[in-house]
Order: sequence, then structure tokens, then C-alpha cells
Amino acid sequence: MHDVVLTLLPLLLGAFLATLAGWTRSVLAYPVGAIALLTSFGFAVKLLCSVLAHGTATYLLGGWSPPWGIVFVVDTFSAGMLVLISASALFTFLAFRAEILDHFAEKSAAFVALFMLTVAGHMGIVATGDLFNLYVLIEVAALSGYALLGFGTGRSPLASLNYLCIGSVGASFYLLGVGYLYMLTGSLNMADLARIIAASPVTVSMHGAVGVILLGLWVKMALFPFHGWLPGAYGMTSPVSATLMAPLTTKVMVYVVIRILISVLPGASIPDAIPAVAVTLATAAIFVGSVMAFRQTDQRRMLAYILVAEVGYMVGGVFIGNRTAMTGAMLHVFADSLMTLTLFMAVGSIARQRGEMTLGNLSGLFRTMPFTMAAFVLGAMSMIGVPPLFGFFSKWYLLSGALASGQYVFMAGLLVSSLVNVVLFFRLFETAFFDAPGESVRDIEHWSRVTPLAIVAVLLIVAGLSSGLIVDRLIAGIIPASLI
Amino acid sequence: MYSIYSIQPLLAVAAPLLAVPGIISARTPNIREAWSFAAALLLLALLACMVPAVLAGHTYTWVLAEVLPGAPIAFRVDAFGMLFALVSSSLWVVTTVYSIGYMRAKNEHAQTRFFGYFASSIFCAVGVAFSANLLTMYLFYELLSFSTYPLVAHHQNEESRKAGRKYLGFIVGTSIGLVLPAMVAVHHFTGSLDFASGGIALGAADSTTLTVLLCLLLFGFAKAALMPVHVWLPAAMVAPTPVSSLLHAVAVVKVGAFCIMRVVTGTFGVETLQALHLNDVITGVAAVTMLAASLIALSQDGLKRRLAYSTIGQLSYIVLGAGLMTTAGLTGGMLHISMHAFGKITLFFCAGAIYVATGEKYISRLNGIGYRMPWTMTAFLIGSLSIIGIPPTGGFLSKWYLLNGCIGSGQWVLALVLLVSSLLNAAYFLPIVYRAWFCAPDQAQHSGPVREAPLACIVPPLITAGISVILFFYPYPFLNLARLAAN
Amino acid sequence: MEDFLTQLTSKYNFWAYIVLMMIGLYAMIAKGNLIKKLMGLGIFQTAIMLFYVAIGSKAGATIPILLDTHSKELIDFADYINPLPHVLMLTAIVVSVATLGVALALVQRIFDVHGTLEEDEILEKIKNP
Amino acid sequence: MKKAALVAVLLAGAFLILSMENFSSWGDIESPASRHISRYFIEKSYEDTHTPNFVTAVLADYRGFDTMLETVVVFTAALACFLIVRLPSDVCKPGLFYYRHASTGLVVRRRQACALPDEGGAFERVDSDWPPHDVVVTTTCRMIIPFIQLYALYVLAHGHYSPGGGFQGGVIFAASYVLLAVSHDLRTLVNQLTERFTHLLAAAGVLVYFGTGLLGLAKGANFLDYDAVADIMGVSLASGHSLGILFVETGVAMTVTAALVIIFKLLSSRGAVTEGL
Repeated sequence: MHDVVLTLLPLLLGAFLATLAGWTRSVLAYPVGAIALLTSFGFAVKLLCSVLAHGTATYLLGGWSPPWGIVFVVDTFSAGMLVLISASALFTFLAFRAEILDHFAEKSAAFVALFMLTVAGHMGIVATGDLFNLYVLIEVAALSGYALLGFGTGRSPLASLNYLCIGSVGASFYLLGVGYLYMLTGSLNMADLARIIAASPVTVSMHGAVGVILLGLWVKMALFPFHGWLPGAYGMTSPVSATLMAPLTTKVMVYVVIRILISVLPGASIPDAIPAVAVTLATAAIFVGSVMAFRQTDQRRMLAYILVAEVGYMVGGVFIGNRTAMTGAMLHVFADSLMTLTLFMAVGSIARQRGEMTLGNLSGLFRTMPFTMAAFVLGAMSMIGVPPLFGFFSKWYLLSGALASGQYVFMAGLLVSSLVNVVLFFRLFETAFFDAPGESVRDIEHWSRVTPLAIVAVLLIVAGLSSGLIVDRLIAGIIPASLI
Repeated sequence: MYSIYSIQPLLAVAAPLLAVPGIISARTPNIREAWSFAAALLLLALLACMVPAVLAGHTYTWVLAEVLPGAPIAFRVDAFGMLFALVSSSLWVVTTVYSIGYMRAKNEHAQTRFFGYFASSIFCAVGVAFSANLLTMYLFYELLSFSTYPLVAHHQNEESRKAGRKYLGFIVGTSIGLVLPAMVAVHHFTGSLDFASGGIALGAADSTTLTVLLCLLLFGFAKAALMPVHVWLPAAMVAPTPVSSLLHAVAVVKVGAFCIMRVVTGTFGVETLQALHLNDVITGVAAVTMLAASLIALSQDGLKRRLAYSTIGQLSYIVLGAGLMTTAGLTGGMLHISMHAFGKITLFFCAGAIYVATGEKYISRLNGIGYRMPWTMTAFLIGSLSIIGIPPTGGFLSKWYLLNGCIGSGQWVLALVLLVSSLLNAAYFLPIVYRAWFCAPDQAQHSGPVREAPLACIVPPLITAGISVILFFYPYPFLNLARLAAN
Repeated sequence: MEDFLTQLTSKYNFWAYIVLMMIGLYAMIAKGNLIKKLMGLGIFQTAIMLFYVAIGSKAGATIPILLDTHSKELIDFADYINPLPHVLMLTAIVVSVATLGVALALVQRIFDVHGTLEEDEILEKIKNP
Repeated sequence: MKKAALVAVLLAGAFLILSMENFSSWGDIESPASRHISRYFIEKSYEDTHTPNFVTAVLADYRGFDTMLETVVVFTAALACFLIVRLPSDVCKPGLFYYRHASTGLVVRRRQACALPDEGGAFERVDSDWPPHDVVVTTTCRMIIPFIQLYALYVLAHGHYSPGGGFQGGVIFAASYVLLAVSHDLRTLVNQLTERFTHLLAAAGVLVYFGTGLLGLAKGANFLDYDAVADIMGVSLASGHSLGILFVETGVAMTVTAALVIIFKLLSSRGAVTEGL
């Protein structure tokens, strides 16, 4: 019964206890974090099972029923997201144990606490059924994220400040839009809002509210042309922060857009301009992301630009406006998180051995780190869209949906970006395959890093093969019947 | 005629993959190669179990996962797939023997990787053969592209890096850029990708769309090396010879031709294509490729490059068979998969044997080599005859059926093209034989006593050459399968 | 025109917030100094708070604290201004303060690393170190 | 750049002005925002929580989860500043530092400071670039500070009946410490509130809030349901909610005080904490 909130509470408790531990018994901070993540993951899985068995779970925080109190509403899609987020955080936390303890040294307790908080924030965003609570959770996730991303080498504070400014503006626009909706309806609860909006006449201000909310979320999710912060923020920071944030932030924001479209505005008539603008921006994001990724020498920045293109995939799918494309976007939220996690984890392991991630620095990796590279190849293949990896199937739905709606440019964008990904990744693989490793290279592959990475990489195949199941059980029931 | 739901197809597909962990973990080279043999024999045994039922007209099916609506990952063993799987797997055994001889004689590096990826390539080829729908076929097709990349780039030098780039660029570029959207469109129009669904109904899409789709699929399966997407094949010849012989004469390229044939018969359907006269597109492209490739082959001095262009030409025979849309034509096309496989692999084996024994790669330097390597060059002669289509070799039979198909459907031009192409085949193969036997050796190392390549490099070409001859007299397993499939 | 004037006069609170917000946004985009950017962010966020608080206003109502706790009469909601926007903005204010704190911390680090807070100078230094 | 910014801003402004069309007028009682849930809060919250201040009731009870997260945000900000600017303890701070030997009066000069010498020991830090403390200022502040803190506690405790509450009280409390640092110096503040203590206090504050919420879970109710408080304390439901609000407000005040002091110490000393201003 309390499973919904119990996915979140261990993380918050973990953050507080890790801070306490940091100033008393600092060796305890890491185990506390690991236990918190593990507990949260356990409850998330339990929640997913119970949601699959009994349908949407609702939790009244403080015992106040909506619309007066705050509720958590977890349907199958959000339960899946919760499992995904907690799992990816857990794997990151386990795989980067050495970094967290060495690199952050005496700050490791604070780092662990912020790690828990950002995960809790993202999970809360997924679970909440209240628009204003969503804003607070966005800020919890973002604020801890700024700190995690800002702690790094020379340029990371600037990149993080840039992210902070843009992210705050995005969140503020979202807040403004929520204010608009509140003023027009008098409610903040998603289900209540949906009821009122469906019953009230369509007005200009309502369109304005939808526009402002979406604008804010687009800014937050780094949709072109608001993507400026992303490559810097993920490309400069410590590998562990990048690995934690990259699979979560943009995907969770896409989740929020989907949630708002299907839970708050299903009956509302969204002005035609918005989907048109969104698909155009999404297509532009795909092209710009691919081209910019091409021009990067640093492989982490390259991955970050691929993320920009991936955001385009998802936004395009959401706004194309048919069931198939929406399915594709929702599936891609899962797929993209998983493959981003694989790639960033692998790159993090490599960066620890090799330092700078320029192409020239990656020679002979296939020989020195075969397992890490095998996982990296799987992640890359998924990004390219090779069956039976997960990335192929979401791309399939997106292509199919785009074709059904006649969005040929978007379709071309998807294909071009796949092809560009082939070039990008094989450029890296060529270096790692053909060039002999330098004399001084002493790469170490430790089982504690390889195991989580291997699990995630294998998950890409497993999830790909069960994508039919995922669509049936988690996604199909969520998309409103009005969307054909 | 019934369908047997059984896990056997999956087991057969997975059999080569089973060898991979063994190959990687083996302590000594002998144990490693034993794994390859074990997997190959297991695969053959599994296929043999299914052959009787398939010959009786039944099919085996197995669904692995329901991934997309109307397009699960599923396997189906029918006559055509069985034919291709039999060819690939039986030649895998022979090639493994040959690889052992070749790789050890040349003292190649990274042999474990080589055998590992070799096994996984066969896995993909069998997977393509047993695919029940376009999606499954695409899956294995893509995996095949990526698992042959390390083989093409085996030498890890600048030349193989360039070849690898070209290879991937063409193969993956076309499969993602052309096949994927075409597949999505087919799924959009028909709601299914299954080969047995009878193809796209005539009214589902207008003829322009169908033409575009056909072209996308025709050129998208670039492994079939239709012009102008054939460029990768000559480039891929930098790979070690066992790779060229099994993959770039049999498994990989025939996967391309196989896919085109499947798509033509299964996805579009003969009726639809004939009604829209789209078969002319197929035969046209095939005829042009056939002649052009043969002409280019004439001018090649590199032995393997000449063989590669010959392969490009011969693959078009198969595509031509698909485009003829008659029973005889289809039979011929399918039969050509096996006949050409045995003939061409013999030639590649011989080229490799020559390279191992003498280090020669160019035709102009092969004068009088027949005296030094009589066994090899005998096998080479038989292989050439089979490719040209002169009895008593298997190549004659497939060409006979193709010619019958042309004449039967009144396509006299195509019949003429076939004959001219065969003449050209003779024109680029017989000079090599002539040089080998009738020119005085101008290289010192070619004269003197008989000094052949190691035994493991000699026996395989002799075996395949022998089979080429036997197939002329006893073509029944393949012929029956092809006939069954064509009907 | 009349229509426009009514718009202007009856909803002047919204005009005010929009103007303030745009000032903040302009400062964030156009100013090169990082501190000024943060000031712009502050103005921007404050404008939104103004907007919210303005939603809560009611003509003739008093602050949202119950005047007489012992009265048995039904409380008339028209007597007190809307408490909810105030609640929400208390949260938003705290969030913006916290954001500002983190931002200032980042600015300090940036100054330590680059020695300046002018964005163009920093970019110049990154390009030609 | 500036022109582009102007255009973007004007466009955004025009968009916002256009979307104003259906907004309620200033002070409109009948606006949707003033009815629906807001009306419920005004009419029912005293009954539910025995808290005359509607804002406090909604903040800490109906939307108590928001407020907990808000406290978490403050806590996060403190941790974030710590992570970003705190210098590692083994990094020495460059500059000129003077230390006076207490018994002899000799002054020692050092070019950099790694850690503060023990204040209770033989050496005392002498500020070189800081004017001598003004007796008037220090004395006045020393006298005022307790009253400020008392007032902070009042604001905290009286949040049920008048504008105030945990955040406001916490901020005032923190301000008293800032005044201490400004009137004396940072070291005086650090001696009063060590880094360790402030961090523990911040975590303890959120834990108090969190623990109040957990009481609900422990009693089988929902998280943050103050019915459990009433149950444990043996009072009526509404009084229990009132008490629950007081508990969580106390937690908020602790965290806010600690977090603001942490941030102030870090920012004013550029991460060294021991030295600064």
C-alpha cells in the first residue's frame, strides 16, 4: 500500500543519513547510499508488479484527498520509469564506487547525499500527480544536479552555471504556466485539472498556458535551440555525474511532457501550431545534434550531442500525434535511458584509464579493455538502431508513426541520425581496433566495474526482445483512446 | 503440407553461436578448432534432421519473441531456406579445414578472434536462411554486417582500414538508409512482414510507391552487390582468403541474393510484381550488372579481385532468376546459389593456396604455375568450368534452368545476355588456366618439382571441385529443394 | 481602443509582471557579466512570484489569517484573500534563494578558475589559453 | 547578441500579453482561482488543523510534502555549496597571515595558511587587513543578537497565529549569526557554530520533518499524516495536526538556519571556512 512513497523515502533518508555519517563515521556514507538505492529499487520493482496486477496506484500524502492534498499517481508507464531510474542510479553508484570514494575524497559523503537527492527528485517527478509538486521536485532534481555537474575539472563550473541559468528559466516558465492553469481552473491536481479543462471552453489563455508550460519543459529537456547547456554540462563534469544525469534528466522531462499531454490535457484542444513547431524543432534537433556530434573530438561531448538528437526523436514522437509515434516516444524514453547509461558507463570506465577522451587517446582499447568495449559496442549498436537491441524497436515505432502521418522530413532525420551514429561510433571503434595501444598504457578492467556494465548491456538485448511485452503491458494502456 | 511448431530451427540457428564461447576460452589452437568442427557438425546434423520433412513439403516454425505488431522474431524452415542453410553449413566444415591450413601457414595474428567471428557470421547466415519475416531477416542481415567487419579488417593495417570503411559504408548505409524505411513502409501498408502472408495486395499502394519500395529493397540489400552498390566487394578482398572464400563468395553475398529473392517472392508476391511489370526492373538491373561486372573482371589482374567481379556477375544470375517469375527461372536462381557456391569457393581456395605456397596475387605472374601446383590448378580448372557452365559441372544445370526460364517467358534478350555473359566468364577464366598450364614459367619459383601448399589447403578445393562435378550427376537434394521452393 | 484600455486598467498587475519578467529575461540573455545574469534571473523569478500573488488578491478581503477563532459562524471565503498562491510562492522563494546560493558558489569557482566574471573574456581565455 | 535578445524578449512578451485575454481582473472574487480548492482551505482548514493562519495550515499540512521538499531544497543548496566551493582541508590558502604568541606578544608572519592554529593554544590569529574591532559595534551586536534570536523563536512558534513559521524564523536566526560574523569576524562564528555542527543540524532538521512524516507510516496512516501525532500525543485530531505543524516547522527552522549559515560561511570565505570576510 505504501509502496508508492516507499520508492522515494529511502533515498531521502539515505541523503540525510549520509550527511550525518559524513561528519561522524565517514566510511558509512557509501554503504548508506548503496542500501538506500537498493531499497528504493526493491520497492520500485514491487510497485511495478503491484501496478501490473492491480492497476494504477494512488497515494495520498498526508492523508489529504485530492485536489486539496498532494497525491502520487503511478500507472504502468511511470512504474516502469521508476524501476528504470532507480536501477540506472544503482548501477551507476555501484560501478563508480572507486571514483566516489577517491575522487571526491572528504566530500564523498556530500556527493553521496546529493546523488540520492537527485535520484529522489527524478523519481518524484515521475510519481507525482500534482503540477506544483512537480515543480518543486524538478528543482530538487535540478539543484542537486547543478552541484554534481559543477564539481569537475576547470570548465565544469561555467558549464554548470550555464545549465543553472537555462534550467532555472525553463523551470520558471513551467511554474508560470502552472500559474496560468491555476488561475484559469483553480486547481493544481492533474486529474482534477483534466476534468475541469475538458469541461471548460477553449480560450486563448488556455492555449497560452499550454504554450508556456511546454516552452519551459522544452528548455529543461534541451530541445533545440535550447540545447546549449547540455554538451558542456555532460562533457566537462566527472564521469560519475555525467553517467548519473545523462540517462535521467532529458528523459524525465520528456516523461513530464507526455504525462501532461495524456493526463492533464487529453480533452483540451492544443493549438495546431504547437505540434507543428514541436516537430520542426525536433527535426532540427536531430540534424543539428548529428552534425555537431560529428564535429566533436572529445568523445564525451560527442555523446552529449547525440543526446541532443535523441531528445529530438522523443519530442517528435510525442507531437506527431498518432498512437504509433507516441508509443515510439514512450518506448524511446526507456530505450534511450538504457543505452545512454551503457555508453556513459563504458566511457566513464575508459576515461578513468585513459584520461582525456579524444580519439587519439583511445587506441587499442579492444585489446586492453575487451569487456568494456563489448558493452560499449552493444550500446552503440542500440543507438544506431540495430535489432534486436532496444534502440531499434523504439526507432521503428517512431519511423512507422512518422510515415503514417506523412512526416517525411522527420523520418529522414531519424535515418540520417542513425547513419551519422554509425560513422561516429565506427570512427571510435576504428581507432580502438586498428591502432596499437601506446607503450605507457596499463588499462585495468576490474570486475566491480565490468559487472554492472555487463548487466546493463545485456539488458539492452533482453529489453529489445521483450519490447513487444513492454509496449503491451506498460505503454499501450496509458495512451488515451482518443489518440489514434 | 503442414507446419511443424518446433524449437529445431532456433537450435540450428544457435548452433554456430555455441562454438563462440568455446573458441574464446580454448587453451590451445587445436581445441579451439575442434569447437568450430563440433559446432559445424552439430549444425549439419540438426539440418539433416529437418531435411526429410522439408523435402516432403512441410515447414518448421518457431517464434522467439513478439516484438512488433505483426512482426515477431520468428523462424521458419522451408525448402529455399534449407537449401541455403545446407550450402552454407556444409561449406563451413570444408572452410574450417582450409582456414586451419591457411591461417597457420601464414602465421596470422588474432586467430581466436578470426574463428570466433567466423562462427558468428555463419550463425547470422543461417539465421537469415530461416527467417520467417522481413524483420527477422533484417536483424540477422545487420548482425552479419557487423560480425564480418572484424574479418574484413583482420590485418589491421591501413589498407584493411579503408576496405572496412568502404564495406561498412555500403552495407550498413544501404541497410539503414534504404531497407529500414522500405520495411517500415511495407509494414505500414500490409500490417505484417511475414513472407508467407502472400505479399502486398495490389491495391494497398500505388504503383509508384511499389516501384520505389522495390528499388529500395533491391539496392538496400547491398550484399547482393548489384551495381552500383557492388563497390564494397572488391574492396573486401583484403580479408584473409578463407573469409573471401566462404563469406564473400558464399555466405555474405548469397545472403544478399537470398534476401532479394525472399523479398521478391515473399514480400511483394509474384502476382503483384507481374501485374505492375516490376519484374522488368529486377531483370534489367541484373542483366546490366551481369555484363558490366564480367567486362570489368576481364581487366582485373589481381586474382582475388577478378574472382570478386566474377562473383558480382554471378550473383546477378540469382537475382535474374528471381526476376524471371517463372518456375524454371526461380529454380535456376535458387539452384545457382548452391552451384555457384561450390564452384566459386573452389576458385577462392585455389587462389589462397597459390598465395600460401608462392605469395603470388596477380594473374600476370602465374605463368606455368600448373607444373608446380598441379592439384591446385586442376581444382581451379574444374571450378572455372562450373562457373562458366560447361558440363559435367553443376554450374551447367543452374544455367540450363535459367535459360529455360528466359525462353519459357519469351525473354529472348535475357537469354542472349546469359549466353554472352557465359562467354565472358570463359574469357576471363580460361586465360588463367592457359597461363598456368601452357606458358613457360617466367618466375624461377614456379619451375622445378611439385611443391604444393599445405595439405589442409589442398584437400578442401579438391573436395569442393569434386562435389561440383558430382552435383552435375546427382543434384537431387538441392534440385528438389529448389523445385519445391519455386513451386 | 476602449477594449484595450479596459484590458490595461483592469489587468495592470499582469502588465507589470510581464514587463518585469522581460527585463529579467533580457538581462539574462544580453548581459555579459555573470553576476548581472544572476540578477536578471532574480528579477525574472520575482516577476513570476508577483504574478502568483496577484492571482490571490480579492477586492475587500484581508490577510489569510482567521480573525475570530471562537465564532461559530461559517467562514466566508470572500473575507480572506486566497492563501494558496502565498503558500506556493513561499516555496518558490525558497527555491530561488537556494538556486541563487548554488549559483553564487559556482560563480566563485568560475572566478577562481578563470580570473574574471565577464563571459566574453572567459570564452576568449578558453579559446586561447 | 543584444539585438537578438531584444527581439526574443519582445516576442516572448507579446506572446504573454496575448495570452492574457481570459485572465481574471485584479481582485476578482469570482475568479476560478479563488473558488474551488482555495475556498475549501479558507472554510475548512481551522476545523481540520486548529491553525488560524491559513497559509501555515496549507503550507505545512495540506501541502506538507511540498514543504518537506522545499526544506530538502535548502538542505541540497547547502550541500551543493559545500561540494562546489569547499576547499579540501589539505589545500593551503595563499595570502599573508599573522599570528601573535599570546604570552610573549611576538607576531609571526606566514605566507599561507593551511589550518588554523589551535585558538585555545599559544597562538592567536591577528588580522592584517581588517580594521580593529570597533567596541561600539561589537558590544551593540553582542547585546542585540540574543534578542534577534528570541524574536526568531517567536516567529517560528507563532507561525500558527500570525505571519511566520519555520522558514521565516530560520532565516532570522541565521541572520543573527551573520550579524555575529560581520560585527566580529568569521572565526568567531566558526567557533560558535563549527562546520560539523551546522551540517549535523541541517541534516537533523530535515530528519525531524521526515520523522514526523514517518510517524504516520509507523501508525499505519499515510506518510506525513498528522493524525498519527494526535494518536501518539493523545489529543484531538485537529490539535494533533496543529502539533504536527509545529514539529515540522521546527525542523524547517533548524535546517534553514544551518543551511544559511553553511552557505554564508562558504561564500564569505571562498571555501576556506576558517578564514574570510
